[in-house]
Amino acid sequence: MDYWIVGLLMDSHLTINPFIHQSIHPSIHYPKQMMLNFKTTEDTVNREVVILGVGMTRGGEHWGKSLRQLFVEAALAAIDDAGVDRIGSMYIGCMSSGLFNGQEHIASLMADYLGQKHVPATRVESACASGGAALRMGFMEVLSGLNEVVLVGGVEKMTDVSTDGATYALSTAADQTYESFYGVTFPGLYAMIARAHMHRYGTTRKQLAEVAVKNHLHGSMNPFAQYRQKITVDEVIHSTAVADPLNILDCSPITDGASAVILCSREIAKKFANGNPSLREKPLVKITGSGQATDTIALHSRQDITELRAVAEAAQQAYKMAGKKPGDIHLAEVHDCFTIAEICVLEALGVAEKGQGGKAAESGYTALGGRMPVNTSGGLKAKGHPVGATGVAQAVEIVHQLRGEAGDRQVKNARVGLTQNMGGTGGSCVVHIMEAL
Amino acid sequence: MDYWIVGLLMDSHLTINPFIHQSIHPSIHYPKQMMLNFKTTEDTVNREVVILGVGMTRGGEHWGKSLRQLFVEAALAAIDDAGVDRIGSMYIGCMSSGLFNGQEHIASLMADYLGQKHVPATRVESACASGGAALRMGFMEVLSGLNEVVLVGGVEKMTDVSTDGATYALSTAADQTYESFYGVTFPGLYAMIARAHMHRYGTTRKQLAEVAVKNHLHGSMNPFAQYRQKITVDEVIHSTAVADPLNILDCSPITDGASAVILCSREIAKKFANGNPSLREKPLVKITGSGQATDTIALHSRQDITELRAVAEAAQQAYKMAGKKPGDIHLAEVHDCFTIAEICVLEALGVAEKGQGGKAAESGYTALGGRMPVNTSGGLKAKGHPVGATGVAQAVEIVHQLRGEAGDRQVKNARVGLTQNMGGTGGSCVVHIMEAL
Amino acid sequence: MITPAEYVREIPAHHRLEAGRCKKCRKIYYPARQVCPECQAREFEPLSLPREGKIVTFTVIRVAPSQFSDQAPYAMGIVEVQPGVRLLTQVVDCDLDKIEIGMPVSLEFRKIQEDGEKGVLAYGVKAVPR
Amino acid sequence: MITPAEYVREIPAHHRLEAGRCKKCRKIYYPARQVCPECQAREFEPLSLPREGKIVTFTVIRVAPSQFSDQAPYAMGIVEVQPGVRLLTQVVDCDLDKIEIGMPVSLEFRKIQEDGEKGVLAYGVKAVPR
Ligand SMILES: [Zn+2]
Ligand SMILES: [Zn+2]
Repeated sequence: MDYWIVGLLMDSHLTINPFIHQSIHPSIHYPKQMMLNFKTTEDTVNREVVILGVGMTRGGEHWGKSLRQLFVEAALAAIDDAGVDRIGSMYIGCMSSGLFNGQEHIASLMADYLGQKHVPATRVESACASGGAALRMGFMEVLSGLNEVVLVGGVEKMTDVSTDGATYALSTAADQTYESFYGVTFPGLYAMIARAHMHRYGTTRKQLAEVAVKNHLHGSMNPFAQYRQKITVDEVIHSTAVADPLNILDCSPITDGASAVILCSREIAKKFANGNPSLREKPLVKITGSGQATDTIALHSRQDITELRAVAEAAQQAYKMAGKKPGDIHLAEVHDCFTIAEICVLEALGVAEKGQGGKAAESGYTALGGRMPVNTSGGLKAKGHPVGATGVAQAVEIVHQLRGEAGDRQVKNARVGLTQNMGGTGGSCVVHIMEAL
Repeated sequence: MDYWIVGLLMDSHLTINPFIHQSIHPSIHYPKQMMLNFKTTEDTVNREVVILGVGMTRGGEHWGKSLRQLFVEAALAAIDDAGVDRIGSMYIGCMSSGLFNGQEHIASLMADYLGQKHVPATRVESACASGGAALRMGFMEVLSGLNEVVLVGGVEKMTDVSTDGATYALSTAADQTYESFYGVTFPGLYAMIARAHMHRYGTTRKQLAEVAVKNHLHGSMNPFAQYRQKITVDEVIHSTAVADPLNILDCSPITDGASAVILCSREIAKKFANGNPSLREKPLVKITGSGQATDTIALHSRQDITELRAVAEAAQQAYKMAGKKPGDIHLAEVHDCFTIAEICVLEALGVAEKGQGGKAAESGYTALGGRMPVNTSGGLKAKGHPVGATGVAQAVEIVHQLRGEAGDRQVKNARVGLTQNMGGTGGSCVVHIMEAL
Repeated sequence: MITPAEYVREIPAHHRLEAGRCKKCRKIYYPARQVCPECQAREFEPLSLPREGKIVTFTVIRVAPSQFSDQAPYAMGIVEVQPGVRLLTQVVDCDLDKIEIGMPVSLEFRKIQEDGEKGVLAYGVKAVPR
Repeated sequence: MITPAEYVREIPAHHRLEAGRCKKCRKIYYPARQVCPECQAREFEPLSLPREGKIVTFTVIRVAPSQFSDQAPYAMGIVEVQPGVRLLTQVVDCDLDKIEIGMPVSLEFRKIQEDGEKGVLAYGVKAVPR
């Protein structure tokens, strides 16, 4: 607790976060081979990857729209925003169109319905980190030089099945044989993380609630958010119990939605931006860091239940590639599938000291106007959590912010943003760092 | 029919296939942007990607082994074959662990159970082309420089559900709303391709059967094949009708299985090979071409029911990258999910003239000892078709052949191999060309 | 086995054969689309497909999915209702051995399947040889 | 909702708490594994876990999956049976308000769930506070 300093007291994005030195704590050892293999972009390729356009549907219960319609709507918005007329390849993040919609092979389906005849397309799945993983594939493809204009989308249509059907589909992100089999739900798994965190670090019920309150406040300013009403700590604490200590207002909703971004090399981007007046006046947004890691799929297999090692690993890779430290980040979109998740993620990202993440929302540190606004979009909690689309939607928000297009929720002087997307209880994680050029 | 010349008459792998000039027929127009974006490896990066090790389980009904056990078994075999002790990242091709096993998020599950703590891992899905798509991701990652040693695996455990459950899971590779809804099965869709091909080109029932007979003959020499018994044309023609004109012996089986390869840059490969006596004496196998494309998901949306445009597109990309023509290929593993599929694929690859693919197996052209042996492994038909693993298993066979490790089914002087893996009725396709260095 | 929600959304296409014609290149798509794969235009005008066509290719399904097993064996065909405009459907009310490529058919409104678990009856068209 | 085949394969682990100890680094894994994530060794010796442990963390599930809904609300906990060796299970036969982190429990053989559709009864262990 001694290490926590309210971030609001700091006056500039450029001051170094004083927590940094302890923030990536020494117990994290990176596998030797990974470090050996890992090289920064500069070492290996001279291509720079830019996000040229973004688009998304509003999160919600889109009864009238099919899986393919949702995806195409978001993809067309991104294509229009970028001003490209053709794409070279596609990646689609989607967790379980098989269980939600009885439809696999959506790479073919979506390329077809997007009218992109014969374009290479690949679906990527990593549970709720599917969108982030797809983004990394697109980043990698532009780096590799195989294609120069790549569309990365994410989609999930979750309301075509009953709540029980959706609960089942989501449970397949956990170890089906050693977790779900015994009757646990995802709220239940995160509730156990919350209980352990409260017990060990003194995190309070109110601190959990503050995360939801903050994200709903942010969401109230986002026209793409599923929920735009503000909520209070009292409402969260007295909302329906789901899995103690988590209530319904600690949980992200079941959402239909899609999102998309257009990636290309910086050289190509310059050409497009020159021909597109609306882009010419805005900064280009470059992906400067990408990291990905895994952890045990079963929560109980981890040495420390409260520690998200995959998040810490992925973040470390992304920081290293971008040449940034946690204190250099101006704003972040993180995976607040449950209120406790945002708390543990901030710790794993090195934004908060281990055990001190509970104070971030409570102190205003992560609110709009705070030292480091987190989830200005409303996060998964208020913007909605169409699981496979979430990782891409995070990038959409960061691009809007870095371009200065975020309206009422604009973070001033935002030039460096981070996205953090995870699957299951943190069994997989993808982190990206984006900068305005 | 005039164009067909029995391949056996040609005496050398190095003579140019006389069909080439007409084989990629002029009606295929590649989208402008794709051609614009597409660059050969040489243009863009100087990394060369090598398959350092391979491994697979035998295809079959592995009642006693779980999804994770099957995958780990194949992955360990590949790791041992390559002689690496650690991997930098993983890709896993899997079509529908959600519907077959109630388990998504297998990237986390498999990295965990393979003992590769925190390694980045991504699952890739493109129906029955999932394995090929995963292979392309691994290829791309090595090209991009993000990681230098990448494991690409594929897995499917299909016998944990009833045959009806498996039929349903497989049907999700078709357009669920406009194909499966009306009662069609995958054998039914391919049967309609077969009927159209027979009607237009005079392809015979016997020619279809010859594909299965050849592949069972090849499979009889492969210790990893699910079926090792030889079959006759008569047996195929009189086997149980599934969807006219296709019988049960025209269809690949339901299979549990996994396969894996280790990819790395050529520089790294040399270091490993020097330290590994068994590798030092064998040629390194390099991926010299990679292509991927899509087509309409619904068969009835295609202008020509008998033409696999995604296969032709993907092949064209791979040929261009490798600087090869169809006649330069010494052997191929192609997607014979049904006998008619191999026929149409050979036409799309430019190995046979359009409409003449039916003669390939019948004439011995594609048999072991023929001009261009196809599916020496036994193909999907005899080796088995664990859908998500198939694309990777194809690479395993080509590597064994190019290294001269294929035993009784060894193709003499094989130095250039091709793999072709497709999803659905050809809604997605991935082609790779591999060469012995 | 499509979800009831997906079935309801697609009723105009399944029941009334509603399609879309690209306003730019005039190509007709069934079902209607948001983007034209030929010309990338995004404006379409609705139209209903004719209910007569001919068989492009066909099969007889002898091993059927469970919800269709009481109908097996049954024929399925790709039916062309206008040049280049096709759909997939069952071919019924005829001798399965007499179906031929090129055969003219009418598309009639019929029950397609029952979802046993949820009790939903789903309808669409089936082809009847003329 | 695991398949009956998966249930049968994993009976030694679920019923008898069979685990594996890495022959090289001695770390114990539940369930048994093929590779040790700590030392990459591939040889393990089987052992059965002790049936007593303590609660590491817990929750009370109030919104349950359908096949567990008749049991809700019910408690679930992560139970440590040896330093670093843990499993997830229900915590039963106690006042839900009295469960605490660190509480000693016994692991008893119980019915876990019924698969209504296939009629399979599945068994495993549940934790009972001592
Ligand atoms: Zn048009
Ligand atoms: Zn060990």
